Amino acid sequence: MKLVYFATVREAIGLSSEECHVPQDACTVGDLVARISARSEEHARALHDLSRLRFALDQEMVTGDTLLGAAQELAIFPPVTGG
Amino acid sequence: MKLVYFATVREAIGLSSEECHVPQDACTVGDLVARISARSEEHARALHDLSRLRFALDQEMVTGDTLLGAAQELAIFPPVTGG
Amino acid sequence: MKIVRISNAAIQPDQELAALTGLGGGALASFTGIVRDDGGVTAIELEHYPSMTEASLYRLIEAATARWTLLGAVITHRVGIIPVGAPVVVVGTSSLHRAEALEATAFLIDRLKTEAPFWKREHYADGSAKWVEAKASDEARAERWV
Amino acid sequence: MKIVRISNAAIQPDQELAALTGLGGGALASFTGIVRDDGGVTAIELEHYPSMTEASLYRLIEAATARWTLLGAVITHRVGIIPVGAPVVVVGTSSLHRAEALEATAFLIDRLKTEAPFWKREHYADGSAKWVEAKASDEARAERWV
Repeated sequence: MKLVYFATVREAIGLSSEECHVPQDACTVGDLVARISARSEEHARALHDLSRLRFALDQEMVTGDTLLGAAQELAIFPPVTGG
Repeated sequence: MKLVYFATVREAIGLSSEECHVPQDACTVGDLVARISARSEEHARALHDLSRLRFALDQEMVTGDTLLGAAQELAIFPPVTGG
Repeated sequence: MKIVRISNAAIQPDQELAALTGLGGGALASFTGIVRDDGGVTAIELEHYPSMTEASLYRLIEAATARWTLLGAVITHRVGIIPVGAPVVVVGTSSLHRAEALEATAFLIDRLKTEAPFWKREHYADGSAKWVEAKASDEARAERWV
Repeated sequence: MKIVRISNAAIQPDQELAALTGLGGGALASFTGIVRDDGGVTAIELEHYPSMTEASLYRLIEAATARWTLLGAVITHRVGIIPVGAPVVVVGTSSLHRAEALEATAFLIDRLKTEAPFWKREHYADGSAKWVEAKASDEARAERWV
């Protein structure tokens, strides 16, 4: 699965995107995010507070308890501030 | 006092404006309108239904029970339909 | 910045609203009313009360600025014969944040419809014309702001 | 008529809204968001999620047209570096009567603020920059439409 990061999440992790193997036991977006946090100190810092993160699965906004299913891309970012 | 008429009222009376002496016993806009209706059949037809008329006294919207005071101009017209 | 304009000539909404830019606002809202081809209407004719009209629109802007913090407000109303598809009225407001401009714009056009001294007559292709009746729905919308 | 556009270049509100005229509507409402000189901000920078952005704005227009009878809707959002005083976003709608256009325009900008994948960073004269935090007031306004 492709992971894409935006804004403060992208800056904290230091990457715009990276690939990730989805482990068998990661069923939901929240599960996967917990696994990704273990990748580095930067990941841990960027992803430690789920309440300040928002997610999009295959370009649709979802919540942390959404099932990953066969999705190809998970985006992780702070609350949006456009307009 | 100057009387000015607009839209359907102007058309029914056949005049844009006319002069009028304010009688002693006409205290309110409604009193004066009742007196003006007596001027002709056209006036009577144009002014018979007070509920379908609106008034402005010296260019301020007022209701029929407003005192005439020292006003110089009474406008009589149907409900507005601009915009 | 409070601007009221009555025009016999065609109005260009963007020109009327140009004065609202550059005031430092973060939000600009506007409403444009356009003549509709409503059941064969070819044009409408707007009569108004010249000595009262501008003051009446200005009072609406005063009421809006008393209610919301606005950096500017514009009302331009066309009068005379106006063909189908042409703008009749343009209302615009500018504010720091969007809530004020959006609400004040709705307020101004709603109140203009029931308080400003304009009367509309529809002209048809066969040469006939008919005065437009005031609508209860306009009264109801204006009442929301009382 | 549903138009969504993301632009790296300066946007002209009247050009973005031009498509809404000539649809037969009697009402055209619009909102323009402009970069404010807020405590020494010289420019803002808009990041977005390219593969999601247009679809997300299009979905907002779909939601608006499901709720109100609209003849057309336009959303144009600028991205990249945007100087103070320049438009960031333009939202416009056209409808037969004014209530629909006024409400749909407020709906679109309120929901865009909390749902569309844009992130804003403020740049200051001293070269520093700061990400803008999402506001609770924006959440509250978006909730009104649920």
